[in-house]
Amino acid sequence: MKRDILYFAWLRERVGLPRETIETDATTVAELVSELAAREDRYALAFSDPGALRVALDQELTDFSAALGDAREIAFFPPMTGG
Amino acid sequence: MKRDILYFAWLRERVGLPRETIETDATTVAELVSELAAREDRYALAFSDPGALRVALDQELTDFSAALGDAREIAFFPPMTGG
Amino acid sequence: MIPLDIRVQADPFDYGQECGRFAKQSGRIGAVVTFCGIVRDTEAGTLQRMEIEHYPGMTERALTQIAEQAAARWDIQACTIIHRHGPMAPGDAIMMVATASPHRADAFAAADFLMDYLKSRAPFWKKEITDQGAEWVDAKDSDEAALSRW
Amino acid sequence: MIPLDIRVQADPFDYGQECGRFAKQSGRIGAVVTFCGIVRDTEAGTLQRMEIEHYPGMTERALTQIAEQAAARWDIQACTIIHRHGPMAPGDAIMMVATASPHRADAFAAADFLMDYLKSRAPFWKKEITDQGAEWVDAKDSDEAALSRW
Repeated sequence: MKRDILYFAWLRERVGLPRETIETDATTVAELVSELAAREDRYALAFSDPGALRVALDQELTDFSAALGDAREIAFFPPMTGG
Repeated sequence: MKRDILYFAWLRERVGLPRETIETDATTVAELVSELAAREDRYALAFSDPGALRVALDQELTDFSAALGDAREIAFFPPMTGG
Repeated sequence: MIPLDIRVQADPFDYGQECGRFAKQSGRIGAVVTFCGIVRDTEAGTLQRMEIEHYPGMTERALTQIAEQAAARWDIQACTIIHRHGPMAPGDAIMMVATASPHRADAFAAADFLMDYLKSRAPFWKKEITDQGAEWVDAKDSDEAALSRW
Repeated sequence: MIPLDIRVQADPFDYGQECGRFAKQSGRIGAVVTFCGIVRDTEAGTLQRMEIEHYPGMTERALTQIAEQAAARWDIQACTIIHRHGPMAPGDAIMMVATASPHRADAFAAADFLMDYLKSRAPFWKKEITDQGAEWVDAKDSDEAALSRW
């Protein structure tokens, strides 16, 4: 299935792009992270500590154990620092 | 001893004046209240429920059991409602 | 000593202007919290005006003591308290407090503390004038109880 | 529904002007609380600028959800959240929240809650640029821990 993957802040800088569309069979966030981390060194580095990351499916925060379902937009980013 | 007695808010309205100077032998706030309450009906009414009142000696909040000491200005008033 | 700006006045003040000026202070301020108390109409919409009586001299003293306590307990870099007395119309700003800190938790706690103490320890008394007459506002038990939070 | 005014913008905003306007809303508002977050210089005074990245779309959504939660939990009559993104200079206002209520406790709690949730749940990321280079600001454990207060 085609999914849009978004990266923000230092994750974006490490991956080297803000967004990409990929074809994936992953059914959970965790599976998708394993798949991404296996792609290239920069992804492996970016996802080396998933516990330090947050994920949103279609702009809603969720957990790494969550099913991807029919989420079109999957975003990864560090903990937020607004305010 | 000569003391200035001040009244505020509904206490001032019941007593009928904002301030007066009296000569008193009272040594505590409680004694002074008894003395004032015994003066006239309007004082008796004003001080009928001392628990509902507050007192300040020389502009510092204190208790009815406090000694008057050399306080020059003794103020009585209802609980505050600022803000 | 941090800058304490304490004003007790009959004149109106401009809450927005005071907020803007306060937040522009120099220093390593990261967080500003302000509170504004406004004359609230009665449920029936019958409030003609509010009158606030105070105890000149003691008022300034009490407000300064309360602000100094806040400055001793929290990391605040500036504190403003403005409180009006005399007649006011519904919708008028009665008073404001403002606190500035490097940290939001300190700014919030100090402002909240100032308000709780000011309510029950600063010598102001409110009277509401409606078409039914004039009535002194009763102190709320919850205001006295709020002090035990600190 | 109470009026929620949520703005995510690159442009500066005038904190004082927003406070003044907010407090002048009609209705039986008795208490207004505002918070303003300001770009704080480093201890060494070396901050050249701050840059805030955000997640367009999700940001507005997250802020709206947080404001709706506050409105469901406390008696508030209006709520404003303004948050900038992009480059900012030391001393610039980054963001503000404002809450209005008949009661001061509700206005304080709602503003405090909004700030705690906004810090850890709205997709903004701060980067500090000094003469030493650029560095992403780390989230504080204390910010995540603050959520358990609510």
